[in-house]
Amino acid sequence: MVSPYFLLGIGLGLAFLLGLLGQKARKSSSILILVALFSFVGISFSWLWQFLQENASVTQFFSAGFKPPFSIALQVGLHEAVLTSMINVMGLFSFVSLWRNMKDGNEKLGPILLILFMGLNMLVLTRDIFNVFVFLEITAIALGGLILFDEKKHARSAGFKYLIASALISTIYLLGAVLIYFSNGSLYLDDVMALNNMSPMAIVAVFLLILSLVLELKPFPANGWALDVYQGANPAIGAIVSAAIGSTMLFLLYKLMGMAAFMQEFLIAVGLISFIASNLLALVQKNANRLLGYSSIGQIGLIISIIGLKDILGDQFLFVAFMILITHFLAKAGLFWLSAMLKSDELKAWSVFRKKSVLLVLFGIFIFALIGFPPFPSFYGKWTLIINLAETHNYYLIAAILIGSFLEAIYLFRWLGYAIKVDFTEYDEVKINWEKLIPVLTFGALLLASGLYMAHLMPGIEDITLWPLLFILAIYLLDFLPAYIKNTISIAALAYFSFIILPPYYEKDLLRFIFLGIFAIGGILTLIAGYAYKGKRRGFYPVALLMYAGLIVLIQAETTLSFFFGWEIMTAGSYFLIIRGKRSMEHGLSYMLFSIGGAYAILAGLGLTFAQTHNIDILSLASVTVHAKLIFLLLAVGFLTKTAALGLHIWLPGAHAEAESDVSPMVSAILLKAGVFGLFILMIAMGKNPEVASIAYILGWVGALTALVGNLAAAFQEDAKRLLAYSSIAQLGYILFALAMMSHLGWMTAMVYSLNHFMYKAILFLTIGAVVLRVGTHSMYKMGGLIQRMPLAFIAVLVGIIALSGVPPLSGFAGKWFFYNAVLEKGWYFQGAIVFFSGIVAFLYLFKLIYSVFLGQLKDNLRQVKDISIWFAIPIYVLILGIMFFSAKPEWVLQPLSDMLTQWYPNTSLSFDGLYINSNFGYWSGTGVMITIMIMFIVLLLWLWILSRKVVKVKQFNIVYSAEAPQRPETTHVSYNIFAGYYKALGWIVAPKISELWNKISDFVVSVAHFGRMIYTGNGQTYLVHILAFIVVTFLWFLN
Amino acid sequence: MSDEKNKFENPDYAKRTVIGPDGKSFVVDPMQDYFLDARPKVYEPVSIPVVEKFLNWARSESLWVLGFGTGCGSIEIPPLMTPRFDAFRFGVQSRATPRQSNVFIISGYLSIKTLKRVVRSYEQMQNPKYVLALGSCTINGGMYFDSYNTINRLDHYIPVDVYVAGCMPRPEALLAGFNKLKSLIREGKAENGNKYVKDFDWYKANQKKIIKDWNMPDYNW
Amino acid sequence: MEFDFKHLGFTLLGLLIVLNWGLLMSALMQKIGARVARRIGIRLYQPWIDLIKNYAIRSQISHGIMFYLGPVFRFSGGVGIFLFMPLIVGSVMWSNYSFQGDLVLIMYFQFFGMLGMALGAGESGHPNSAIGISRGLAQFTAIEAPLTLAIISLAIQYNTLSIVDIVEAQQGGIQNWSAWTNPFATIAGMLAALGSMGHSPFNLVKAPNEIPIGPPTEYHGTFLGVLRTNAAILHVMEAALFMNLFFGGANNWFEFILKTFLIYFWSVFVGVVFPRFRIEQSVAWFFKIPLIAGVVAIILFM
Amino acid sequence: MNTLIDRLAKLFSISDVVHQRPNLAFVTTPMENTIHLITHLRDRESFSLFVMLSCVDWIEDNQFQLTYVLNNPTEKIDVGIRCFINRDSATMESAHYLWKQVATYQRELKEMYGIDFPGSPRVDESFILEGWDNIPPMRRDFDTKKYSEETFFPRERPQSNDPAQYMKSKLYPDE
Amino acid sequence: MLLSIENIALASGILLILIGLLGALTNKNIIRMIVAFSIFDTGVNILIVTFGYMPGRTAPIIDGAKVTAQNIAQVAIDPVPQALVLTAIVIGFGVTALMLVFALKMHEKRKSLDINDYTDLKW
Repeated sequence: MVSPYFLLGIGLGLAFLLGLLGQKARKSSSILILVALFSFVGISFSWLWQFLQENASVTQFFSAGFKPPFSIALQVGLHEAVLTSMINVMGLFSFVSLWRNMKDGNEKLGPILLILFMGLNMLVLTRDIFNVFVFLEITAIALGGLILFDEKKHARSAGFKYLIASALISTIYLLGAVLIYFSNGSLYLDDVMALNNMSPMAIVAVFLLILSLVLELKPFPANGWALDVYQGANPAIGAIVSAAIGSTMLFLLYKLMGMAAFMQEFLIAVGLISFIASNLLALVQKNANRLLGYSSIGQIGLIISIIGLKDILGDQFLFVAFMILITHFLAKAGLFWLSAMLKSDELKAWSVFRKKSVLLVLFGIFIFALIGFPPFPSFYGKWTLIINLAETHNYYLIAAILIGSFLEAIYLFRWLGYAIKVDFTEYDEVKINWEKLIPVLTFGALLLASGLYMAHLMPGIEDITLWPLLFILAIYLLDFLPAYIKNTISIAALAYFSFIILPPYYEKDLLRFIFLGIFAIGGILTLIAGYAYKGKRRGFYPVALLMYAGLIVLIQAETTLSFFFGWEIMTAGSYFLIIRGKRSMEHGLSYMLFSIGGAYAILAGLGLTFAQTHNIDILSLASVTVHAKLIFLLLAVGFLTKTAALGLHIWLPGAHAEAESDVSPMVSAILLKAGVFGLFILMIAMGKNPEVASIAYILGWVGALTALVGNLAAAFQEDAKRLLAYSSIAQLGYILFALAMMSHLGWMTAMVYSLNHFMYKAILFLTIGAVVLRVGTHSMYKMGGLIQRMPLAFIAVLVGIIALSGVPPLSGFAGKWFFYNAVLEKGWYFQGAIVFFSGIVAFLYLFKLIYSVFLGQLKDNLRQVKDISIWFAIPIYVLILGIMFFSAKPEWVLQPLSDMLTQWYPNTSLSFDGLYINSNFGYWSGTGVMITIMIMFIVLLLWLWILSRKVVKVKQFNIVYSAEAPQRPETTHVSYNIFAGYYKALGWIVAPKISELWNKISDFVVSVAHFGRMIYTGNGQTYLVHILAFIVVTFLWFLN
Repeated sequence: MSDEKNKFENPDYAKRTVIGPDGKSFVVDPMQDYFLDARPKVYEPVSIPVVEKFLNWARSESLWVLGFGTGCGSIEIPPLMTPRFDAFRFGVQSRATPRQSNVFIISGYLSIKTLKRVVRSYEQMQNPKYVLALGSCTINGGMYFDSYNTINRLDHYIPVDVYVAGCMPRPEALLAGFNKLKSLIREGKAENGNKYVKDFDWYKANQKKIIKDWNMPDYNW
Repeated sequence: MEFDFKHLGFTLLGLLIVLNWGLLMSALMQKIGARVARRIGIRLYQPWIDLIKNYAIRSQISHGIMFYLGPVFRFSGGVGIFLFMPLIVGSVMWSNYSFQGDLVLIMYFQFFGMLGMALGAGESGHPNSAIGISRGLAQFTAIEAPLTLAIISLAIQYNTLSIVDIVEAQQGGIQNWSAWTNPFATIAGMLAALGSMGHSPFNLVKAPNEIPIGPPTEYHGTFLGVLRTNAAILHVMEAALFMNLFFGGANNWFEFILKTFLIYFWSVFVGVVFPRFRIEQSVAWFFKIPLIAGVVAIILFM
Repeated sequence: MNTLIDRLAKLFSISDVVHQRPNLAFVTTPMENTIHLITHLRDRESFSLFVMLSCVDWIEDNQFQLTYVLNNPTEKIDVGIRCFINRDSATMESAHYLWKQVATYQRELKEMYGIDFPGSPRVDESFILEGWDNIPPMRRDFDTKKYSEETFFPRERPQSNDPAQYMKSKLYPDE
Repeated sequence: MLLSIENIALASGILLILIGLLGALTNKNIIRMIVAFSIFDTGVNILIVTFGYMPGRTAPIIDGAKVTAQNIAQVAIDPVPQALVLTAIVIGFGVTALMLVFALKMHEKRKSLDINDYTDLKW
């Protein structure tokens, strides 16, 4: 094994050598330093290799041949090898990224950097407490030196603040180290740790040591100096501070914590407070680097608390800590390096990355990794963390961690939204040099690879779920191809995949078969509509497939982990789909926030489940006994964010309405079903538990009110897609209501509605989307009379609205019929009445939709508009055939459904008798009604036709108009605010109280954040006061 | 007034160029595009006399009057329909839309401006249709015989089935007029809807002679 | 049930009876209205003449295919409700095709005609049509709220949604009628009936003198004839629905005619007394007493 | 009322004061002063209500007489302001900015008398006579009977006589 | 033994630390702050040396007469704290020098040594 003293030797030797050499030799010094850094990497990798492959044992190297306490010991173990590898890789890439800064007379930077990383290595390796002090100071001085040569405007004042703060902190460390020595006569860490009972002096000493290390890790609120460095210094230096120094200090803390078990609680508290507070304060941050600083502090705080949780986590500790650390390390360094490419510090300036899509993708990867999305390591870290915390009943910690993560998600996704959507013309173009690109690319690739590798390693995630992700990667690489080729590939892939997966489920599990069918067939159909788009449609296919991959994983999930994995993947994909719309920035954000909030609720629920069952099988939900109510509620809330139940619905209208024409049906007709599927799974597993009945009752009311509010709100919309979006909310409200009934008929209703909603909402959204593509506006009052120009679209919408409204003979009536029977059987009369009332309110918006768009007066500028694209018409008419089939032969679908549901609800009053469906209450023959109505309609049509054959077809202004003639179609088409009277009577129900509530909450949080960050006055002395106050407060805490 | 507002408040039916949503511009000619520009047709009675007689009887017993008061005579309509005279007894009803009406009561003088509306409403009524003209004004101009904007003879502009003389005729006279109209219909003599079509050009020439701003198609379907 | 010509024949005969009774009933109602206003009023055969006249209009115009189909939809709606409604208690032949569906079917089939009419009138492009339809739909939702509660209450009471069963449960004397056994549901239902019959004060859909006649402004001639034919059938069938639900159904045609007349007369009676509501007043009205009555009716049977 | 007229007389050159009723008076001003007087009445004397604007064709004097009638709602008095304008070049200053409805009156006068009000909105659009192409019909040199006979297909009327003359000739032919 | 050498050293060390902290917190001038830090450092160093002081012993230098390789553990004081202090002084010197360079560079740019003038980075 290579001796670590070589690191010391190379570092110091080369630095001194370069100092001694003349001015000329310095020109070529860069090469020497590069070689040195490479040798660092080589040494640490060789250790890593030896530990991983050759199972080497931990070795200590002693200086000058003495044994401690008379010498300094350096220890090389697996942990040290990993950490030094990370640090040295970081050092190498930092050097690369600072390459250009080191030209033009600033060659001094090179040796300083070398010393810095040498110091960091030593900090990791050393086992001597005083030696730590020395290298702490060396790194501090080296970092100060780096900042000193930084040309950024405020770098030096930030550096000065950093220096005074670190001087104070290291002095505290020094005091601690000396006290340690006096209490037990040794500075050798292993000796100190070997002590069984410490003297009070030793306790104070250890307290001071840990305290100063914690202070080095920038705990809230004693961290203003660090924030200023992040903001003021070159982002490449920020990367070093955040990733390399942060990791080193964390490891140091971990190392020293071996002697300070009594401080674990302190670490947990400080870490979590930092995590939550810095994420909260970051909400109002507009400077990218400072934001990254806040985020770094937050992440490091989380890891501090994980170090504190060491005993609680037990053997999972290292896994959790390393997963989160590595994610933080790679992502934060990458983000800082990305920031280094930009001239402006503004968050919105990151939109220039749109010109270089690779960088945007990297940005997205880093953000998603930080939040803890799969397949990145932090996902597994967070999952394991939550699961284990739940197992040990640390529920408040779970809540705190999830709240902090949620706050972090808010600003990170807002930032990502800026990058994706904000107009970038006013910002300087990004200039990309190879030396800036290489580190970012490498780290991004490492992050992705580590994630996939981890997914491969994790128990509970099947490898098959990873193939789609790889395929998506491939599709991304093919992004330069025209859209139709990618479309074909995507359809083929989806078809192939569903062809493999789908059929076995028919026998095995009909429920999954149906939902998988909805996802797969719906996916294929909506993708067909994509042929209508010209050009390349960059970025569309990877994210669309990502969503479908997530959905499919969700269905296939056998374990709660892979269920959650699929859920998150689907969320990520759909987020990108939604944010592709023209004005979707804030809608994408609110979708993401609700989704993440929901996902965390699910995570917490699954964690609580695991705590009891110690089993990640998804069916283990059924065996929950304790906290069943809470678990049920958490999971239900999680799923309800996706189905947009009342109160959690405010993201949906904007997100669906502003999405692209073929995305709207994807996210409405298909994606929402994921929430429904989740609810199904939940209710199947836990529905039998008597404790959840009361919650189901509440869910029933929520569903009913959702239906009412959704439908009423839809009636007052002027935007066609927004109208349909509200309609979706209401339809999902029906489904929720029906599911909550927890009876055979109720679930029949839910299944029928799910199927129907998939078909007719896809038809409507596709058609309206296609119409919008043609006419170029969402506003219904700007359309009108399009039946003349778009008969295909009209027929589709007609079928869609008849089916949606539940008018016989089309399939929607099946849902209504089951509904009545289910409600009567269950006895939820008032909720039922609300739902029925809202079902009738649906007529208002359906009429408005078809009338305002297709009937009435054709406008001037739409006189030559063409019918909808054939690529939209194909899926639409396929779905219409589906509806027709379902309407004509409902029992063919309903009977298997009913049989399927009897496995959970064996007692059913439903019986099938030929063409008749009977329940306790009523009977209905879908086929018979269809035939009767068809015959009657045809006879009556003939009757009219015989009597009136000489009909003159007139044009649109040939109407009686009080003896005048209409003047313009715009003034003749009655559409805007058509239900004004109704609004006067019932509009109060849909007053946007819920949006106001959410706005107030978010305003409150923002104002807290704004108020809170005032403590960072920018004055170095204030920061000193913070540090001193922190010390005093913690000391007082410990005195108690 | 802004141009945009003016476009809606004072429109004309001149051709205009508009830009479609796909960016292509094209010309809209309201007269062609928004109005059916076809000549009216003659609708012959049913060729079987018995059937036609029966239908004429039904028509005569179901007279639906267009609620359009053109002049001072419209004040005579309310007493006609209310308890004092109760024209409902004779199958007379009032309808609000020319599409569903058969009888057009021209109740008094017609200014040129009103005539234009009368012609439009008359043409929007469906065949068979009848005109009942009240008062001297519709016969020879009455007291407005020398007015610069009141017509003198209605039958030069639309065909009249029955004139009811007087200034104004009382409801009794109107009832008598209805009875006359009924007998005309039953006899099959009330085919003025077709007469209007047959003499279409003559009527149009007369109308256009006095209606100077002719901004409608020749026949208002 | 197998297809049966005899059954079809009886159904068509029933349709004919209902049509003529509907026409006569509308004449009677107008006559009554006239007598209230101290007029003599129309002749009793006037509706037939009007119908013939309308079918005999020679010329017709159309605004498009949906305009043409609108009346057909509307007519189908009326005839459909007839088909799915049992007329006479205990008679297989006079129960039409009610074996194909229950009360829910009838409730939702009402919309078939409304929707078709709305679309047809919508295509005419006439502003008054759209205004009338929007009012009609708005009011209709309000009507359905108490009606739904009443029907749920009945379904709880009789434990069935089948009209045939509901009617049969009410046999055996006037004391068994829902009107006595479930008075609050009857109140809710009959107040809702006022709205669904479309007489004043709830006649703001057609709103004579205001938006001349609302949706059918552009309909004339044969189209109007079809609509009027349908109206005659529909009025009787709506009365028959309430008869079946609340007033014990009919054991024979005489009872049928008497009860439908009285139920229909109820709305006319109110109509000649009260002036027209505005839309927001009308909607709000249904959410007061009728709704409360419906809620009470359910609570009583819960 | 009298004090009002006195006050006005101090400020404006007014003449021909006619006290029609205790609460109605007419004054005549030169056309240059008219709008100033009206503005003064509106802003200083609380004549906030514009009642009407009418015209008389004095063809013999070759001038039009315009009459603006204003009302003071608080004191309940009316004042009519008359002015004369030349018939040949009939142009008057527009007062549409004082009250919106004046524009409509001016439009009517333009159509009926041919008096121009430059600057008045929509003054050139036809008002009641849609598409009139003759001389303005309310001018007294327009022969409405002749126009009617030429235009409106007059029905031949039976010969009519003055009843007094006719009876006299019938009964007392020799007188 | 209130005024023993240890106590005096201890008190002066603590006093210097307090003076240094107070100076660093109250002085707005950067140079004065740096001086205050130096005082603070000195106080800490005195403190460390004081801790390592053992009454009656001599310096741990083997000079053959008093201290020999054999009795060094008994007669000499512990050398480690002094070595530590030496290192700390060296490091403190480095830090102070770097601080001064910063002060110099900051003054070059803005012509001000008032710490309150350098609050552009905040919140």
